[in-house]
Amino acid sequence: MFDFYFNFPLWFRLPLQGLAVILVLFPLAAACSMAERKISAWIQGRPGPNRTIAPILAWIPGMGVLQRLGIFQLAADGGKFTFKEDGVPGHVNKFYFILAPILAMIPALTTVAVVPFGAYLDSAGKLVPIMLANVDVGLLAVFAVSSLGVYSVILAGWASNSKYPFLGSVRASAQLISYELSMTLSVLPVFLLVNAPGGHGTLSLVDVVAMQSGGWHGFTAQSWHGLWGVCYLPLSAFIFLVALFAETNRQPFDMPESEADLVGGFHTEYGAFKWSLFFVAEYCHMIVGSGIFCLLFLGGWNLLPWLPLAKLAGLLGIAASPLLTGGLGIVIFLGKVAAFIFFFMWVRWTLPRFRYDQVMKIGWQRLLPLAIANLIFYLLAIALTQK
Amino acid sequence: MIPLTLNACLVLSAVLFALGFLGVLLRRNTLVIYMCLELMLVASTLALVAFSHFNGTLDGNVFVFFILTVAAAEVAVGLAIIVALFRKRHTIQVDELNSLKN
Amino acid sequence: MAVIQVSRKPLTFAERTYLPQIVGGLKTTLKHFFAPNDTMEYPEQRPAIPPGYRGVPTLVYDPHGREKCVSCQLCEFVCPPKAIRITPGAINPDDPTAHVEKRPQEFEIDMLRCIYCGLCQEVCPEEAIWLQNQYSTTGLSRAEMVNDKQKLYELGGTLPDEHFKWDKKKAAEGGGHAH
Amino acid sequence: MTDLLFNLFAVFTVACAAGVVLCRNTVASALSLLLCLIGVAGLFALLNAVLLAVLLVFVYAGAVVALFLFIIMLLDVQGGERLPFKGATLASGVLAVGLLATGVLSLATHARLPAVAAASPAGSTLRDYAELLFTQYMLPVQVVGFLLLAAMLGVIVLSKKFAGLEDIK
Amino acid sequence: MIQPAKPADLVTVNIDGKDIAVPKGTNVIEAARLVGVDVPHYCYHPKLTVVGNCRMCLIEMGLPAVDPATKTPILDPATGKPKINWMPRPQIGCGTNASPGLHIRTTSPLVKDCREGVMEFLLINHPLDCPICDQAGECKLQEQSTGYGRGYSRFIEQKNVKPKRTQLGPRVTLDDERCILCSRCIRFTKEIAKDDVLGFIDRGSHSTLTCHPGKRLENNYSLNTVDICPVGALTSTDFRFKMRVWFLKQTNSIDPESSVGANTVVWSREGTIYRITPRRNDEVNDTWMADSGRELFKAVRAPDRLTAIKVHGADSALEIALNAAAKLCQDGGVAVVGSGRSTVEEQFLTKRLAATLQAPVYLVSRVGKGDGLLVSADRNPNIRGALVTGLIASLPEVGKEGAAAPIRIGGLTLPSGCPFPVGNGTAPLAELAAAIAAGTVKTVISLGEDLVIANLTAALLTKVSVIYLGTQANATSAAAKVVLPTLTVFEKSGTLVNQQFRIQKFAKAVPAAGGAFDDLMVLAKLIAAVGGPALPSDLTALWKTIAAEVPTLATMTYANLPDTGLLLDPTPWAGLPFVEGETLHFKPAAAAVASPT
Repeated sequence: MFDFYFNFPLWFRLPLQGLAVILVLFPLAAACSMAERKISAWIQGRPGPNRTIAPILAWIPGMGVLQRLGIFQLAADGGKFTFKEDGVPGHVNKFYFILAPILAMIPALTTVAVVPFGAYLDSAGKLVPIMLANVDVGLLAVFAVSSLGVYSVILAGWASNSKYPFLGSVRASAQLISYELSMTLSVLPVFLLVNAPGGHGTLSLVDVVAMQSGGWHGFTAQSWHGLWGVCYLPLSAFIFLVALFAETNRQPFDMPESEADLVGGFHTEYGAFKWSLFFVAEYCHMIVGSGIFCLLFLGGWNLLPWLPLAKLAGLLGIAASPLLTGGLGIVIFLGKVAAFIFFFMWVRWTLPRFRYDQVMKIGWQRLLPLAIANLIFYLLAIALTQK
Repeated sequence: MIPLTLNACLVLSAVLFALGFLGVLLRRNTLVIYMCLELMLVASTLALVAFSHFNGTLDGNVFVFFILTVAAAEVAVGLAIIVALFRKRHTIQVDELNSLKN
Repeated sequence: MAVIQVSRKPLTFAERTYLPQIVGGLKTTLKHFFAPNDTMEYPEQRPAIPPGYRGVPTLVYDPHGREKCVSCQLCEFVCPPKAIRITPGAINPDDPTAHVEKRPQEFEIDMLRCIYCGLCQEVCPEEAIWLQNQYSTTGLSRAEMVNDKQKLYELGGTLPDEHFKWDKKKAAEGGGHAH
Repeated sequence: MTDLLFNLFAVFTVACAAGVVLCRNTVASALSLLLCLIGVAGLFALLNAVLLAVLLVFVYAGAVVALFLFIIMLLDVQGGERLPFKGATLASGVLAVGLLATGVLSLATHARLPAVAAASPAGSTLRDYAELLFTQYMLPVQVVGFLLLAAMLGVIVLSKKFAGLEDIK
Repeated sequence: MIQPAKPADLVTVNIDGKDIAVPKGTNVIEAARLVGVDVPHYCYHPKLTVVGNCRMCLIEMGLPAVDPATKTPILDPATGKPKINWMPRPQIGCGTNASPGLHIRTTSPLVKDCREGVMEFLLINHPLDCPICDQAGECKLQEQSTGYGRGYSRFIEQKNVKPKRTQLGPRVTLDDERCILCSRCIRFTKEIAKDDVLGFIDRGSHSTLTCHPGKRLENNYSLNTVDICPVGALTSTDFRFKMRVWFLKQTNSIDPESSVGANTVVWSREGTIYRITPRRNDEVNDTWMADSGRELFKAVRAPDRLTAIKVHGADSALEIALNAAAKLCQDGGVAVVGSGRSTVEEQFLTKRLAATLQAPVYLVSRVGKGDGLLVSADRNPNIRGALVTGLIASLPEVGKEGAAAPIRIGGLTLPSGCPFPVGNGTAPLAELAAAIAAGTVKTVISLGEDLVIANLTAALLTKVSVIYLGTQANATSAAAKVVLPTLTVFEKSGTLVNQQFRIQKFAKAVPAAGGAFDDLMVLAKLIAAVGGPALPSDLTALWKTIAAEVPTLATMTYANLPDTGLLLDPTPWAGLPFVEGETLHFKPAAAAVASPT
């Protein structure tokens, strides 16, 4: 039913998809920022932003609830970021200074393209993933592109030409490179399982979800496929989780910012719109990272273990409608992502920041050996069981 | 408009290699020299990929794996050497690293 | 001095991974997440002012509407940051309170200087200056932050007070003790 | 379409490569290298080697150049070069490059390479790569693995100060 | 105070165990003061007769016991000291004079009980007025109830109510409730002011201070009753409710209204003077001063105060004005009108100015009727300073009394009924007038003197260029080409030489009014501008020059002058016809002519 779309010429589809990414991710990031404020407030026992409202809207009944939830704070923030005077300090390297936030947006927005965020059943009863670009290197592409994100931090810190941003960016570059290793290694067992002998050789995230989409077949080996990745790859999930926190510069790993000792870290000299780009990029990273984690370890768009989307659609009697099934899949997936983002924020307001040497120690001396051991364990396990 | 042919790819690869070579010869900053070395390596991978593509085999591509691996190892060691050098001599300019000259 | 060496209990493996502690922390924060807010939403909700609160110093009238201050200037003298400025003056003989003879012509308290120490209230022999429960003073200019006599009486109002020293004296003037 | 993209990427890559050589600022050189690599990745993709393109970006752009920048900032030596080149080295360099260019040009014009017009790759799935790597090229894989190990140890030896071994816990 | 006594007149008394030799006739309060013991008192005043009616100064006294048989002192066997026969009842300290061997106890339980009792009785009917009372802070009742009182009241009955706010005279307000009937004011008016207007009427708790029928307390010394009133019963109408005394800064000053040079204290707060009170100087004014001198501070903030430098009527800057003045002087024909109100330092600089310009110096005499007390006939406070510094060699000509307009003090409208001794005679500066008329004088420099009052008519002034240095606007400043505002006596420091040839110093009480400049600085710059030597304008530095040049003042510095002044040797001017008659501590020399009354 979406064939008409694929009949459009490529030059029309690509900008449309790009626009869709921007139009979806920006509000999502904004919503995340709102959620962050509210969640931090509630965890700290205060109400959080709850005053902002446009005077015109105040007339509409029921707006008060939204106001208390701080919805309009979003618009206020956005307006401020957009219209505030966007100064460039005199001592910076102007070209790279302006380039850095733009560079931050590129990987943040690009990675979404290869993340499947739902699936529907086509007329043949086959699950078709919903994603913007289906490349079979899947996850590798995400890693490759998101690894470019480090450049914005490095450039921002270097171009700011002042010591705190500089320190922040040096820390960031070392941290990002360090945790990339563990992250990649932790994911390998997932694909070892996907590509186990008899598999077809892929890095596609869709196939990872497909692996977790099995039904209940009694206490047989087949029932493994109904479980989620986190059940049989707990260590991988854990390492990936920790590395994800580090890669997205979230607490307790937000070395590049660490406002207590570095003022504002790499974006100390930034303000207004340029700063908001960094801000949005961080949330985009968070969203994409949460999505990847859900796909890899939390069953993607499957509601529960042993209850894949197709089965759920059948139970609900909507399997015939691709639109409804797709919508259901997207809702389930986004729900998981939202929950995971909540987890991000929950952790942020729970754990204190690590010291920088601790970050390095955890990355190289704990996480990396653990990831290697994990990998070897699964290598052996697969080699022995899949004879 | 130059069509995408093996020749074109090879010429492009050669140009990149030559540029990297030029950089190695001309620049005095060890870091930049290293970057130019990387450039030469990348140029060679381009030729390999082109060969592989136009030959219809994957062997060239597979070699790129090895080159990437070796390049990564080389960069790690090279940068470590540069850092060690800088700690000792407080410079990374090749023409200032001339203690063997006299 | 006996020094007792207490050896620290070695951490268990679980403790060294920190994971139980992290989970415990997450539990705590989640509990707070659902707990009701501790914050008071200020303009709508106001704190209960405890008795004896030292808010903005004010001048008060006695229950008969007489301004109690006789401008003895002790508060001006005692004020540590010199926030008080009084211009004394005589009361007009045809004024109903003429028997008090003296009252402030001007009475200014610079709230930018005031440190709310309460010494003025402490020293006042007429109990005319009170630090009441007004705690929020704002202004857009320095001049606005100087409370003049009118403002001070507005803030202070009337305090129920059974001291009628001056009125008793006035009553005695008509009594048998007058000479 | 492919030709157009090829040309675009080629020009872009060469320009960026020139930037690496010519930029006086070390950071600018490194960024040029980054862009150059992205251009090469694009060329790889055009040559049906998407996996290699992604790997190139992952390994080179994601780690190697970042490492370069990290070292540049660590040593804080950017902009230290007085002149990019010396006269003599310039002359010899141009001569060498000229010779190289002549060779390549003669290769391009005289070598009769088989005019295979975009032969379809034998298949570029991961499985094909894996089969080649772990059968035919098993020995090189092992060798490279040892090389990596050696490099890792070498880096540790080089960068760690061994004044007091007890420092390493 | 008590005159230095011959050693033979000294008697030894023992106060609280300490022996001290005091002149015979000294009462116990004064003797105790010499050993640093404070005997509280209300009615006693060292300059007034002793009446002993407050009973506050009760002490225990005793004399050594003498063996009637041998006429030798009986020794106490325990201590080996003479045995004292203490009187069983306490005595008043003010009325007990020192006699040989007198023993006094001021801290015994009996004395303390007595004081407490007296205080309690004094306070019974005293109103709780302290918050509004002007005496609060310098009130003896407050001080001594703190020091010797019982601290709380046992009196539950209603207090007496007496008239408040009675106007005894134009300047004194009486609050009868506060009066403790010490009678100091009555004795003062009778004994010092010789104007017996006050007295008590009624008896017991009805006793009230009042004026005798048909009389008012309106003599020129009425405010001294306020000063000596130990409580807040007598208050100054002018100072009433103006400011609490504890805020006021005290600065020693000199009353400039006449050549008596009464010592005063100027009370000011934050640059505003609130009142002037006398300062005790037993050689000059005892503890008194005239009412007329207490209002002079109002000139500082008077509406006619000059606050801007004017050159040809336009506002100008000091340097420009000095240059303009120098230009007016450069053609010669300059006359300097000095002033008997200037300080010694200013007169010294005036002399140097005249010397530089080779100009004759004239002085305006200012003569009124002396009251024989603290206002002398010569209303110039420093005419002798002009003689000492050599500004003038002989006294200015004295005009006929009443021929000129009254002296205006800073443009004040003084309260009606104030019997200021305003009869004045200023001599016409006849010589100067003639010179102006003849055209030989083209420029007149006036140092604060109104030439029109000095009988130079406005028509004459149009013929000359006037350079005026002064504090208040007048006809001369209006006619002047160059006006340089200067400081009043309260804004500067300096010295004056009074009729006894006593050089006395006064200090700056308040900062200079905006726009006015220090006289010394202006004069020094003017001297420099007209081509004279560079002279210091700083008082300490200037005194070095003065001491070097003026033989009478050699060895003196400003800082070294005692607060009570220093007598100069008057012999060089002994023959001059000074106009003053007798005042409190001054008797004119035989050669002096009587005042022109």
